Amino acid sequence: MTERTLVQAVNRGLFEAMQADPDVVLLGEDIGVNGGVFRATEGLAQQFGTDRVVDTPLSETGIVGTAIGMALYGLKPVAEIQFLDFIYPAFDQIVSELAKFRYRSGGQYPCHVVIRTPYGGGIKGGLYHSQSSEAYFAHTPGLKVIVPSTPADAKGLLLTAIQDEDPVLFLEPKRIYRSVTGEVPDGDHRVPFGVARLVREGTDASVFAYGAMIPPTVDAAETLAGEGISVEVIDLRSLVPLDEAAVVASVEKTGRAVVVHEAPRTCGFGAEISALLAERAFYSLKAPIARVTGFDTPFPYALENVYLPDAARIAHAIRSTVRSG
Amino acid sequence: MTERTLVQAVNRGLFEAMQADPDVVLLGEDIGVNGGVFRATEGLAQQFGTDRVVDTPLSETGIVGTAIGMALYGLKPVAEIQFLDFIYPAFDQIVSELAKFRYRSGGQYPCHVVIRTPYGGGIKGGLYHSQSSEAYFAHTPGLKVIVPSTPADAKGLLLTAIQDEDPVLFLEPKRIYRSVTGEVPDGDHRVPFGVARLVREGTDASVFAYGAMIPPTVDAAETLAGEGISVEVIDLRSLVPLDEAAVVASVEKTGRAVVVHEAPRTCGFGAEISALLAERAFYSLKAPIARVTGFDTPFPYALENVYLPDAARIAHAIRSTVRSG
Amino acid sequence: MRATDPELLQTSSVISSARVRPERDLVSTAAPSPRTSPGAAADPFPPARLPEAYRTMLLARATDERCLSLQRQGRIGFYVPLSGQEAAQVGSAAALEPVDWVFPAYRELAVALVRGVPLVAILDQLFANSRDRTKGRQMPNHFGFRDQNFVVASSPIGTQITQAVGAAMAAQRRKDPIVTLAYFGDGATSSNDFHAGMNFAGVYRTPTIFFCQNNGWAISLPRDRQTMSPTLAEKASAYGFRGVVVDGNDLDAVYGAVREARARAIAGDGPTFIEAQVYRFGAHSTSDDPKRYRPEALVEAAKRRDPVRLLRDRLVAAGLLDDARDAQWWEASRAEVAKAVESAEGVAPVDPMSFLDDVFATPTYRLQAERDALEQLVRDGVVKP
Amino acid sequence: MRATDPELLQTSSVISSARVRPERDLVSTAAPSPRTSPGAAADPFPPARLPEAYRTMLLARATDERCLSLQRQGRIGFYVPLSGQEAAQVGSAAALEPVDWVFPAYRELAVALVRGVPLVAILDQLFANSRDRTKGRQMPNHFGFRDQNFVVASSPIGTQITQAVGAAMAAQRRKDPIVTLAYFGDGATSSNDFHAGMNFAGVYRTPTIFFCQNNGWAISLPRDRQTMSPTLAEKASAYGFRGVVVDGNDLDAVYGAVREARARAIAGDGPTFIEAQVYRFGAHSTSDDPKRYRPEALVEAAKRRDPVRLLRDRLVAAGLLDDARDAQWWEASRAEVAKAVESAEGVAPVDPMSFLDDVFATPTYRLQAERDALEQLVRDGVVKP
Ligand SMILES: Cc1ncc(C[n+]2csc(CCOP(=O)(O)OP(=O)(O)O)c2C)c(N)n1
Ligand SMILES: Cc1ncc(C[n+]2csc(CCOP(=O)(O)OP(=O)(O)O)c2C)c(N)n1
Ligand SMILES: [Mg+2]
Ligand SMILES: [Mg+2]
Repeated sequence: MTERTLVQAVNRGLFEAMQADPDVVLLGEDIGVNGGVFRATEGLAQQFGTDRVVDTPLSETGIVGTAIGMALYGLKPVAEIQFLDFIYPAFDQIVSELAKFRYRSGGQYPCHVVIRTPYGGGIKGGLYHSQSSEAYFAHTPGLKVIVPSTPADAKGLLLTAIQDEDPVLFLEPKRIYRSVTGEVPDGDHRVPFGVARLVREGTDASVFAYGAMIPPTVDAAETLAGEGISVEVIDLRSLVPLDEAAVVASVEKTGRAVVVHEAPRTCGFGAEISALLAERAFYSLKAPIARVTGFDTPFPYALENVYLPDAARIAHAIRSTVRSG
Repeated sequence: MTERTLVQAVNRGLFEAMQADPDVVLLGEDIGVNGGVFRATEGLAQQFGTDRVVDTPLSETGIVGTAIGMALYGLKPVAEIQFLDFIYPAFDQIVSELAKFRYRSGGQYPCHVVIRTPYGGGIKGGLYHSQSSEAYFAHTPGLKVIVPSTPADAKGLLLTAIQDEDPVLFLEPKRIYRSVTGEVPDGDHRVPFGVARLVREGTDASVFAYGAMIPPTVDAAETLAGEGISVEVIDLRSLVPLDEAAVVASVEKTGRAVVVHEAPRTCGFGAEISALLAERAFYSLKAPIARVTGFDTPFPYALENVYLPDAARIAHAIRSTVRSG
Repeated sequence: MRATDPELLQTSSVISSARVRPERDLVSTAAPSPRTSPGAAADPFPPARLPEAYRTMLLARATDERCLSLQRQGRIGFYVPLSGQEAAQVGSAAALEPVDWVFPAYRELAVALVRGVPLVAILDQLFANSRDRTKGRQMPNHFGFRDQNFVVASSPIGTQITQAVGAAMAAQRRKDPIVTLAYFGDGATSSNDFHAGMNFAGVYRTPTIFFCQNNGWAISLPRDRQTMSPTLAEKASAYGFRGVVVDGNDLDAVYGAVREARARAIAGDGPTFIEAQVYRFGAHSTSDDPKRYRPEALVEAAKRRDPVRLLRDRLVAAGLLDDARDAQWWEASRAEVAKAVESAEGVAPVDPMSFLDDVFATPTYRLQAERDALEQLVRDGVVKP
Repeated sequence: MRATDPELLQTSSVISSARVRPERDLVSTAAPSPRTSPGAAADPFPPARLPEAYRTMLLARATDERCLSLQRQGRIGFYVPLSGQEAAQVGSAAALEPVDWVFPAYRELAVALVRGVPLVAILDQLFANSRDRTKGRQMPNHFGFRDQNFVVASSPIGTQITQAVGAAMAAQRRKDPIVTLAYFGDGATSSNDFHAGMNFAGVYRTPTIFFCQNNGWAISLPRDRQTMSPTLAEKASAYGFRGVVVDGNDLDAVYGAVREARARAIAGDGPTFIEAQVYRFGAHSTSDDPKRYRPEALVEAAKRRDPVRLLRDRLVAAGLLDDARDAQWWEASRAEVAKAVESAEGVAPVDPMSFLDDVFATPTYRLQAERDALEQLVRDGVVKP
């Protein structure tokens, strides 16, 4: 075990994966000598050479398109998109190609690419360095969507992603890249997909969150503990595949649900959790399902602190849910 | 009033809009001499000239990017994307630019582009001529998302779209382009956004659908009427802005809700309707909210009839909903 | 080597609007900048393989004929003919080795034949039957044959181009002496992936061949309204590597250009862009009606240089073919097609649950639940597959 | 006209990997194909406006100096310096007319000044205060000033390029005798929108000027790893129109090239691509540390042709400037910046609810509900703006 920040855990995961398997190659903008704009690939070009840590021209279309070609040929490419906000030029390759290769070839051409990308607000990045568009990808059959919130999960889920057989979008909550530290198991530590993390047990309400929303959710739960409200916090961490059993079981126990994410509310991933519960935990629900989310506006620069859910808003929503019904 | 098919109503709407306003220009692939691959622009190049009905090179990036520039300058461009499946090369321009221009400029640069595109399955189009990805756009703040299901609405909503001040994604259900005919008001007939269409009143369950899912939903309601189940059918037709009041009011009346769409289930627009009801109509709900949707797979060619919701599946879901709870 | 008769491709007079008339003649033989391939002299199509090439071209054309009528009869859902592009496809594919990887678009039926794909496997895909390698998932003509390194095609234009470059980067890393070849059309040169793929290939000097069949049209848009560059080949110079124009009806020219490009790529000299000038004789696809936008006279003119007839005349001139034998080969081709059709049409349809397979290596919980629910609906008689 | 000292841009020896070494020298003065601009002789920067140009350059540089320190002090959140690109910006912007439309990227502060944007309006944006024309919505440097036809910038690279072409198509339709000019960097030439925008401009012969400030770097990627075309300007030939290379430190060359391009565009002769070769003296932005990837010696070498110093020397040689006056002008620039900073910093922050405005012309039901809910949270003391 070694104490690391979340971004250091990503770096360590990449290092170990590359050391273990010569087929693992990285590509992206500024990931080589510069070590990535968030330093997630720091030292890797020096260690493994610039033909395994490939600085690309400024084209996300090219990054994902060539990564797909590499994967078809048998490599295990890990592509970095500098910010999730800049993934859209690659959207066609991701949605039309990456997600559908195995399917449309009748299983002949699996296409295993990992796309790593920092996402989310809280770093004063404004419209184009703050987005949380996980729902687009969760709505795309054929993609797995993973969001770690701890250093141990960052490494463990990344190693699982790199050894998976399918395409994985790996969303790194940049806001907590450095603010969250924790013990990270050394060696081939893998965290399975499709298993939610129980952050905190509780009996009065279930809160589902992920990524950078975990710390404020935990803060809210602590505040409420002081008020005599017992909150269960579940870190979804694997949006696709989703641990539906854990989500449903928690609400069967608590009877109340709150979903938290940074993304805009309409058609966000929270809607899917609500819909799942309205289908499968309906008779356990004692109160309306609350969503604490970003607003249905682009992501603002000056007012990001008003835009983003925080512990107070989350606590308030839980409180209202527990009091109603 | 004139009897028209849905695609003829679109054509007529374009014709009238162009005749009324010289700032209306069309651009897209094969829309000129060829009249569009579905003939939606038939005759317009001949009528208004090829500099108002502009055949473009094969680049959706270019189509939407230049349409934005035209709109900023003051024209009212109506861009055609040949199939919704081919909109992804333009996704960056739509999500990063079109949806955010008014916002990021502090209101200085409204950006009014209409993007028309045929969508949905049922024409043996396989993975790339069948998709229903409305949820991506509904999740994008700054875009309006409109889906007509009748000829009158096709014209009326299109004229509203062309005179709107904001970007509109106008999704045309190609499966019923020709199979649905109806009376279309002549002249400047406009149907407002944000108002759902009550297709059929009922008291036992509310079904929310749109586009090409309306005919099988109505069929299902008719079948169930014979079984003594009274089904209210609501055509959402305006996904953004959504007629939340109508959705909530209907479920307050019936106590039961079923949502129908062709798109994959996970994070589809149905999830948003479920979530809205789980928030705002919770105490009226007598049974779980059912979703009748496409599957979480890419759109298959040979088996599209198994993939797509039909009257039997919809009726079955309504029946189960009414019987449970 | 001769480039295509300029008349064939100069369609601007037909439909371009006056405002945007180009300054100079397009796609002329006098295109200044692109180096032209060395042509027949350098590396001609192996004479011994010419009859085989001819027979492949006959088979492709017989398949076109038959499938157009199958589609009209509603026995297959869709078809993309390739008539007019046989020499470009056969010449280029014959210049590759089996270890090379082909990234096709939807029109490369003859390429699949040259790579050794049995005709019946092609028909299986067109009928989307349960023997189809791609399990009935895609529209007709979107073939994929892993055994022949023929990567599965998709509909979005151009996407295979960056993928071919990526596979070439992977081969570089593995030190495999192979090339990747991307097939695409004139319309695809406007795509995002063309730009990105060409640029990456230039930067990493990948062993990639960009093989553009400029058939004069992207559905209804003529080549000279697609882009204003005098030739497509000269676009390569924007990415720092070679572009060549070849007469796509000239088997030697096509073969020679691809052989040379392949040799350079294997030697580490990087990518080559090849523009093969051909003409689309038929409709874009069975969904298209070219009469709406293309005067028949243009097609008649183009057919004067029908690649199948050109090769036939050459074989006749070389004493390798006479009318009787030609008729016999035609007959044999049609019979082969008929046999393949019969076989493919007789195969059972795909299993009704099979559309739920292959989304992931292992189904997720949700997919399993969706399958269970569907099976229940089938048992309940709600869904009748 | 002289192109940039090749030494300045030949950075390949520093970080490129051996495998992908380019065949020839890149960005050399001997670039063969692109037509170079006629330079000073054709249409020199109006001599009478030279002092004003110099003062604008001083003001821009003083703003850079001050804002870098404001950012370090945490008084503004971010900043993108433009030092080294002053002549390219001032020269190009001065060649336009007020009716023309500018589509900037995030580095075009000096362009805004030339277009008549008051410095304080720029500072308002950097401080994202309640006087900011863009209402604090965007990161610093993403300016937009409708009154000056300076379209609001966004972060995604290249997107303004197709938009500039579309606006030019609209102007064509309206028969307005104006041009649109898109600013972008060397890195942006790899973007999808570069390809689409250039292609559409060629096809429709739009009155568009593509003004590429090749500053040698796209964050850490040197120009010669961005693309293998010897110059960026020759990419224009792939789209059938003119590309020219100019020394971006030479005010006359830049101005002359843009004037000529503008005249051609207005005359209906279509678009022009201009590559202005400059050098980025500072970091990419305040988030960047160039020491990680760029030897300081390269910067030192580049600074030998500092555009501000070059113009100063010229003014001195012409007897229009001496040391005392120069110092005085510097002083005045710094004072002007200080005044603008003071003013902008003193303005109230944006209203906490204002981020909910301008999503649509009229808020949707849902947005109104979200606003109501937020106001309630504020009243309840849950949200403390
Ligand atoms: C991204 C995208 N946009 C539009 C289409 C619709 N479409 C199918 S084929 C085609 C024309 C392709 O022309 P070209 O590249 O010249 O190939 P050809 O069909 O002539 O072989 C178009 C526009 C598509 N398949 N993909
Ligand atoms: C689509 C996209 N990808 C990545 C980025 C991150 N990024 C910001 S600036 C930049 C480099 C731009 O280089 P260039 O075009 O040369 O402009 P310069 O900054 O040198 O003026 C990159 C990669 C972005 N803004 N947009
Ligand atoms: Mg073509
Ligand atoms: Mg640059």
